[in-house]
Amino acid sequence: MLNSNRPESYWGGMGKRLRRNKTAMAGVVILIVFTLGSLLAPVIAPHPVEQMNFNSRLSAPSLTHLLGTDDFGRDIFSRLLHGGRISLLMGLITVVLSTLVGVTLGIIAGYYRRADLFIMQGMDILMSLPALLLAIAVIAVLGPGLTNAMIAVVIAVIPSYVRVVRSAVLSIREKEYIEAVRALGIRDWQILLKHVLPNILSPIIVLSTIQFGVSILAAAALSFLGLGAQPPMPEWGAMVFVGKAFLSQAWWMSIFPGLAIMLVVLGFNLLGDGLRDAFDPKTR
Amino acid sequence: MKEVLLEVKDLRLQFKTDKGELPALQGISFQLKKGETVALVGESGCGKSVTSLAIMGLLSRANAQMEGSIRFRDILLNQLSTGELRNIRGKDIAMIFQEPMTSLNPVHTIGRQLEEVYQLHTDLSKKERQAKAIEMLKKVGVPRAEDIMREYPHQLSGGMKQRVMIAMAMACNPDLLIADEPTTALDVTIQAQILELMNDLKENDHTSLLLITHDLGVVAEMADRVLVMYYGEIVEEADVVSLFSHPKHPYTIGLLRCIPDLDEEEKLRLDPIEGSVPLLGEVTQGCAFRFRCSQAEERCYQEKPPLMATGTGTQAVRCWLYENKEMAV
Amino acid sequence: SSQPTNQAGNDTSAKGNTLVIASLTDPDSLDMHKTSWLSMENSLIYEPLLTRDATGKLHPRLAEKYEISPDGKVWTFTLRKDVRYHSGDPMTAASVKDSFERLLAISPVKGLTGPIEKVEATDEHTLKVHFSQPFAPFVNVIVGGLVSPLDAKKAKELGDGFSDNPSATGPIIFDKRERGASLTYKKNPDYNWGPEYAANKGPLQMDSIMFRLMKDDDTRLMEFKKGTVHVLYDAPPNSVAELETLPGVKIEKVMDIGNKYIAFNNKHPLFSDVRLRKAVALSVDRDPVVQVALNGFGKPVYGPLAPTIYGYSEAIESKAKQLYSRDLGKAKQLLAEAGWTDSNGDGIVDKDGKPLSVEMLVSQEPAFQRAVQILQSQLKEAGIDMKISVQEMMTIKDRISKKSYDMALMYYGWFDADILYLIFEKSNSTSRTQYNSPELDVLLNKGRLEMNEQARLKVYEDAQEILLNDLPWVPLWVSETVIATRGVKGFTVNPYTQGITLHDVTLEK
Amino acid sequence: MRRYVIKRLLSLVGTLLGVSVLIFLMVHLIPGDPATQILGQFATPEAISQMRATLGLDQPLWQQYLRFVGNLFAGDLGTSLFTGEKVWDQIINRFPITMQLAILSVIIAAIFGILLGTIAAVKQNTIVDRLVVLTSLLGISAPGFWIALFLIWIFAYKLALFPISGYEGIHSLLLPAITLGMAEAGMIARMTRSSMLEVIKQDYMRTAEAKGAALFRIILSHGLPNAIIPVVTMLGLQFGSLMAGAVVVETVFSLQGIGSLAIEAISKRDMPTIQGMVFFMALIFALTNLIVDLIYSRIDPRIHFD
Amino acid sequence: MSDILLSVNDLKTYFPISKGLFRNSDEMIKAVDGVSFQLRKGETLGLVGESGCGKSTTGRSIMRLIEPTGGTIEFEGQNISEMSAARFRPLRKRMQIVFQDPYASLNPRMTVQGALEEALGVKDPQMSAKERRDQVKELLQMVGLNAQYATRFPHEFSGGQRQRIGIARALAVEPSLIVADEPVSALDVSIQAQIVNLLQDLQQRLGLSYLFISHDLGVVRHISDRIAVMYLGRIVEIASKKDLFTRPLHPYTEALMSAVPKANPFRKKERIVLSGDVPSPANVPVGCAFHTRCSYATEICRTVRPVATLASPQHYVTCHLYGTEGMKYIENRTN
Ligand SMILES: Nc1ncnc2c1ncn2[C@@H]1O[C@H](COP(=O)(O)OP(=O)(O)OP(=O)(O)O)[C@@H](O)[C@H]1O
Ligand SMILES: Nc1ncnc2c1ncn2[C@@H]1O[C@H](COP(=O)(O)OP(=O)(O)OP(=O)(O)O)[C@@H](O)[C@H]1O
Ligand SMILES: [Mg+2]
Ligand SMILES: [Mg+2]
Repeated sequence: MLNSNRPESYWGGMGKRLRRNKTAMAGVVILIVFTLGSLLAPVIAPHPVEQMNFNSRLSAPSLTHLLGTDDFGRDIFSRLLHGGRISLLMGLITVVLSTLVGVTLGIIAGYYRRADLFIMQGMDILMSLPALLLAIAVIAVLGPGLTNAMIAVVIAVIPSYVRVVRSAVLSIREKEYIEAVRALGIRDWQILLKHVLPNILSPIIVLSTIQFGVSILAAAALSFLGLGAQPPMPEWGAMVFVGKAFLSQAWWMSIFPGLAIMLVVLGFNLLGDGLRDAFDPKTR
Repeated sequence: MKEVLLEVKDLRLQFKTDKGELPALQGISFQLKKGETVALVGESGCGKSVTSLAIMGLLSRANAQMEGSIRFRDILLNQLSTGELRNIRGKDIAMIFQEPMTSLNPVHTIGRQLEEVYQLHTDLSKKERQAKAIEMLKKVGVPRAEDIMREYPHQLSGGMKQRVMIAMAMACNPDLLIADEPTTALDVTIQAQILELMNDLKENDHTSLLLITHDLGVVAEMADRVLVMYYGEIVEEADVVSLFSHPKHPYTIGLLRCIPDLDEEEKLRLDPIEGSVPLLGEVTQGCAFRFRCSQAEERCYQEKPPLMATGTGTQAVRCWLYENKEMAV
Repeated sequence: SSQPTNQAGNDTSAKGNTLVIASLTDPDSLDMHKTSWLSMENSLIYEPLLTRDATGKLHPRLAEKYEISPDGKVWTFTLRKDVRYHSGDPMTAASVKDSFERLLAISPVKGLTGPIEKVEATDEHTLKVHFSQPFAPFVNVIVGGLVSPLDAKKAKELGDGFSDNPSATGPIIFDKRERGASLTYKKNPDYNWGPEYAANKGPLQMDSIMFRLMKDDDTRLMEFKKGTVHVLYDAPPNSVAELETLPGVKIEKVMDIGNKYIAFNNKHPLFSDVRLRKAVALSVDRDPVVQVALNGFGKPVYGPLAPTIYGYSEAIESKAKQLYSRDLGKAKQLLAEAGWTDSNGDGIVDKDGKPLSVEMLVSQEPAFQRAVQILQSQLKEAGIDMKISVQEMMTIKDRISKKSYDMALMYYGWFDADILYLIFEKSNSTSRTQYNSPELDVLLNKGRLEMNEQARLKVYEDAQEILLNDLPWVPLWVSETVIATRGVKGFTVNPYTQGITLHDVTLEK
Repeated sequence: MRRYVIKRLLSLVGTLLGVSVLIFLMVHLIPGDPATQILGQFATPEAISQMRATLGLDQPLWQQYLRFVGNLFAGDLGTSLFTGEKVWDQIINRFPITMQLAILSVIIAAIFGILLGTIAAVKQNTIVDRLVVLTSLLGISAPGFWIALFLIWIFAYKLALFPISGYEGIHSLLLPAITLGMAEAGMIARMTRSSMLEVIKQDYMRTAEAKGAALFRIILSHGLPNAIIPVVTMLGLQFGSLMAGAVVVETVFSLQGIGSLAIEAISKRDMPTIQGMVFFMALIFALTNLIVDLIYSRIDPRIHFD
Repeated sequence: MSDILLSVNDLKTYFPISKGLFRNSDEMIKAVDGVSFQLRKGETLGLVGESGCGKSTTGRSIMRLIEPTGGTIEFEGQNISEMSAARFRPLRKRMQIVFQDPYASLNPRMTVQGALEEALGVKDPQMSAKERRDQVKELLQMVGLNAQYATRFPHEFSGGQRQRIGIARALAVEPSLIVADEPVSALDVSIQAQIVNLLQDLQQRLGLSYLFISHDLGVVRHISDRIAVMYLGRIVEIASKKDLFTRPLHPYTEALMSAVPKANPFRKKERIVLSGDVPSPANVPVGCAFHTRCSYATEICRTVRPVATLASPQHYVTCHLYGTEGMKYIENRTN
């Protein structure tokens, strides 16, 4: 009976469920559009990003300037496309970094009792400071700038990774199959690598997708406070910040970058939600 | 002849799922008389719980399609509105579940949960409800009933919780009690206590009992009549004595054989039923047991046997082996 | 018609007789001996001994007249006799002396007052200030308000509490303060010692003045448009066009008393070469910076001193303009002389295979950020790759003091040409440009000692010549503060003192 | 219970010590010398070194730290370098606004979030559910500063319903609270929804149904109290971090809460203020969490502290 | 003596109480509190008792999956209770464990092949890839599974099949002792019988010893040579199967056996229904742990903890009734 129709593999089934999930697919579409847009920015941007044109300052959206121009007469659409590279890359780097650090710490904390106390105390300390303030303090030390903003965001989000991973590890650790391989005499690091890590992958992936959005938002907020991207970088948060001064004369300067941030973050959240549903064994 | 309290006729049930329509019940028919205890036995997944939920109207209408009729006294349960059904649930038909640990709401006191039944089905004042609840707790043998009223489920042991569940079910003196594996989660010594209690209550209140279990031991102790289920169908129906003395269906026989018994002579090997239960939807024709049946013939692969009466009393069996000897019901 | 609807819960304001000013700074202290930063918010209760009018002419104020001894070491002030502190005590030479001594004892900026040896009250209304050396800039120190007398007796009584309850001689009296939100003064009813050039020398023509702290440009702009404030001090330049269209709004501009400039690190391997500094200067086109970054609210400057500063010379300015107006050809030539040419055709000059890439430190000030982006594109045209690094002002100062910077967009503000001493003289040079010239130091020291006005101005012309030659910095522009007012008449700011003359201000009903 | 609180307070001391070290090091790593900041643009080097000595900045780091911690535990957060005010007074002056803002936005978030989340769960997989999910995601995804700008633009400027900036009584906190509450409401709604979906599957819900209770009653009386338990933690966390100041929103709305005080202090290098502030925030955060945990035991009788 | 494979002496395993959110506490759960028994080669010792009485903890402590608090464990002649982890590792694979929950005991992300090869790698790290594949096939056949199933993931199997895979994994390292912790409790009766048969077959073929943990007296009786009855962390009675079932001595054993419903409607006999619940192992009654539910309890039971007494050859019981005082009582009862 079992050989008659072979049940789908774990990942295959997940992919299928994900594809059936309409909201997740909406997220994927948004993300693909934005990723393509920023990857192809040099090709499809109608104007050079940094080109100033003092004659067409603050012109409203039109056919030449789809989304209008800013106070230097730079084309906002082109800047948004290029800005996407910054936001997405920044999101990617922060997520990769915080995943690496957070997962390592989380696994250690979850698997080794003694390290747990130490690590969690450290996380408690980090957590007891509001994330944005922590980031601002880190930037105060390191100086404003994109790289430092990323470091600040990483430091601020690590605790949430550690907590998620740790609790996942704690629950996996109690599983009988871990005990079974311990009984075989497999070494700890091998257990962590071969048995624990693959089984906590789904919460990590879900968290990372959502953290992607969070990181982009946080970085934008830092840029908005003037602590992140430096001019003339077309970082979206920074663009909102600059555009804010022109709200009454040139609403397009802050509306569009804000919208871009919201859409990308929404895309990641939709995808994250979809992944969560797809991963959740209960919905299977 | 006693009055028929519950009559289920040709009950069919399909679940709509991602993997298509799953036929969980494929035409169940049985009767339950006043004061009688009928046991529904079978292995995991054969549709016991689903049957009980269908009777209570607790299946979600969104993904469960039901056909057939369920008659309680002279009411057709499956044609009632939710509002009408609510008046019957908990009052005329009550139910207890397998997991006493999770069947009580963890954030409300025992008292509150017990009183709620009276609040829903009677016009008693708060004081009266409280008094009734305490009385009920005492009846099911809960010590310190007054204190327990103020306690939360997590403060009670499993056996105590099951007693509370029983008290809740018996609160309005139902005519029918459905017990879905009421003792499976409990230790044997506690199981013995609960079975004892249910027997006492049944005797005193003349409640009919639909007992769902997979434990043939419990069946032997409690039931008047037994329905054996396999793959969403009743494969054998008999009074308890006939079933244990001359089981007919190969499945029933197999079940009885593979249980290691405390009292029997020492056996070197058990006699298992080979293979496992097919997945829902996998069997489209013929007898669902044929894969595991040592006596399966060509015909079993083609045609599904009907439930056939046998010579011995009310015993009926769904197997071609008995075709020539008896006639179909 | 445009009555401010002030809801801040001030009783007097409910009567509608309060001048409401949107302000940007929340003064750290109202005790001017304890602060390093005098702004309109904390200085209006103090009055100087001498002042300048709108044309820059010197006038007496709390001092009826003053005299300087021939050796230039003793300044004698004859004080007005009719002045009273807010506490009701009369202002006497003794009390002013006490105020001076308190300043010298505790003020963080006492270094600016010059080499004062002692202060003495020779009679009830005569005050003598003795210097160990002549100190010509002192008159502008006075005008700047740094040594304005405060009620020293009250200060002694209150100690630290003086900041919360200051007393001096001005036309307004401290009323109350909600830190971080607002600061309210009420009029001084006994006041009648207004300045010569004011029409009203008596008490103010309104009951109170309230400064509402609004740091965010958009919000204060909207508040002003909504009519909840009378005065929008330092209005965002790009909002002016819109504000001008509103009925009843008057826009006024006041020139600053200092420049915005590029400070080179003159000890930096690159910028120790004067050719590179000049190349940068010649790459800069100030007009678009002023037009775009400042929306036209500013004036390009080429020479060291802003027109509002005592010591400014038109000759120098026009010479500077001639020397350092944009000339890309000359800039590239200078670069080439220094060995920097674009050998790989990427538009950036290079030397030994290394492109000319420099970092510009700039604070978060929006106008600065706009300006540097324009500068960046201008320098790029000359083949210089300039990276922008936005830092907090504190960090910039720190990096400058540690000499770890290439260039920085900086500013200064002072009432006297002595500012050059404060910036370039060897005791101070590390705080801005790391530039030092013994020849210049001689002149700058001389400028402090020279009491003869003509001679002194000449000294500073010579000094400025040196700066034009060596070019340790690139002066860029002098800003104009934009003041938008509505529902109020006579609100003016004096460019030479940067002070507000409240006496003739009236609220429109 | 009391023992638990004491234990928690003890472990809180540990965390706070950690925070103090962290923040002390951080503050000292921030470039910029407070002495030059105090003395203004024309300070002489001697004046600066003198000022450093007065501030104790010339002492070894560990001595400065010990003094700092010593003062902390004596309840003295120090004095601002710039305003000369006690740091404690500054905080107390600013705190009421922050607290009102936090309370208001958490109330908004809780009301909308729980209501919408519950409705979505009950109507799972219907259009209502999808709408709620999408709206809450939008709430979470929109940058707070951006929402703030447009709320101001529309409600304060165009419609003139609220003051644009500054604090003029509790109504001026409504827009900022909505700004903050929007993202939170989104998170709460999602959490309530998933928690409620989980609860709906529970056996005791079936028990209630078997008793003959109506849907409304089942959801309200049996579902919500259980579903709300994880939501309370989240509310608590949000409240805790809001009590420590909502930096961006306070900036945009020019609110003088402790978040903007912290930013100012950082930009001025007002070390005692930074240290005191951050310490205070950590304390508030931890205390709110403790209180939330205690509230918890009220809602969830299974949780016991002894 | 050499036919003794495992000898457990006064084994104690305590857990710190974790109440609510707070961990540390001085109170302990005495999950296993002084358990002693021996297991011969090729023998099956059944361990029965109600939920929470410490059966699993005993099994796990023996394998040092949980570090025991006290007592000694001798396995294949070596005292393993105080061995260093490094020295214990080679011995560890000599004992293996099979779990109750067939769904939780296999890594869901690993194929059967992967799981078995991992175990084979432990046995012999030098083994070639081909050898491994062959051995995997062999193992699968040994537990009655189709060798084609090797590339499948656990979720593609039924409960009974998973249990077989779990057994195959345990067998891969060629152990001499298998601790079977309720290996059939989660299975349907028809499947249960299959697994019990499989275990018996394997024992015969490979000469394994089993510590068979179950709360199902029927199954235990069927498979065991000797049976130990546990109550609240202590063994109350231990005897050969026959002795125990024909002559249960401890009042608890007696009640336990009578409480099991018999699948036989003709033999409804009087049951001994114990009153009350099992006390919490965090709060074990002083004296005899069973005295709170025992109808024979006397003063001594409430104060003095009974020790194991030899009631007849190979039949130990831990009950005051069988001290010198109690023997008389038995006499009376058996008549
Ligand atoms: N809501 C549902 N959706 C889809 N399938 C269901 C649903 N509920 C039950 N089933 C399927 O219907 C079949 C019968 O289930 P049921 O719960 O009645 O079994 P059971 O006999 O009570 O088994 P057990 O002894 O395990 O309780 C099973 O195969 C089950 O997977
Ligand atoms: N890791 C642990 N931490 C704390 N207490 C534990 C732990 N493992 C087991 N216990 C406790 O020890 C006691 C004995 O548990 P154990 O699992 O050995 O019982 P068991 O006899 O196997 O029961 P079951 O039949 O339910 O499996 C129980 O009260 C249990 O709660
Ligand atoms: Mg069931
Ligand atoms: Mg167990």
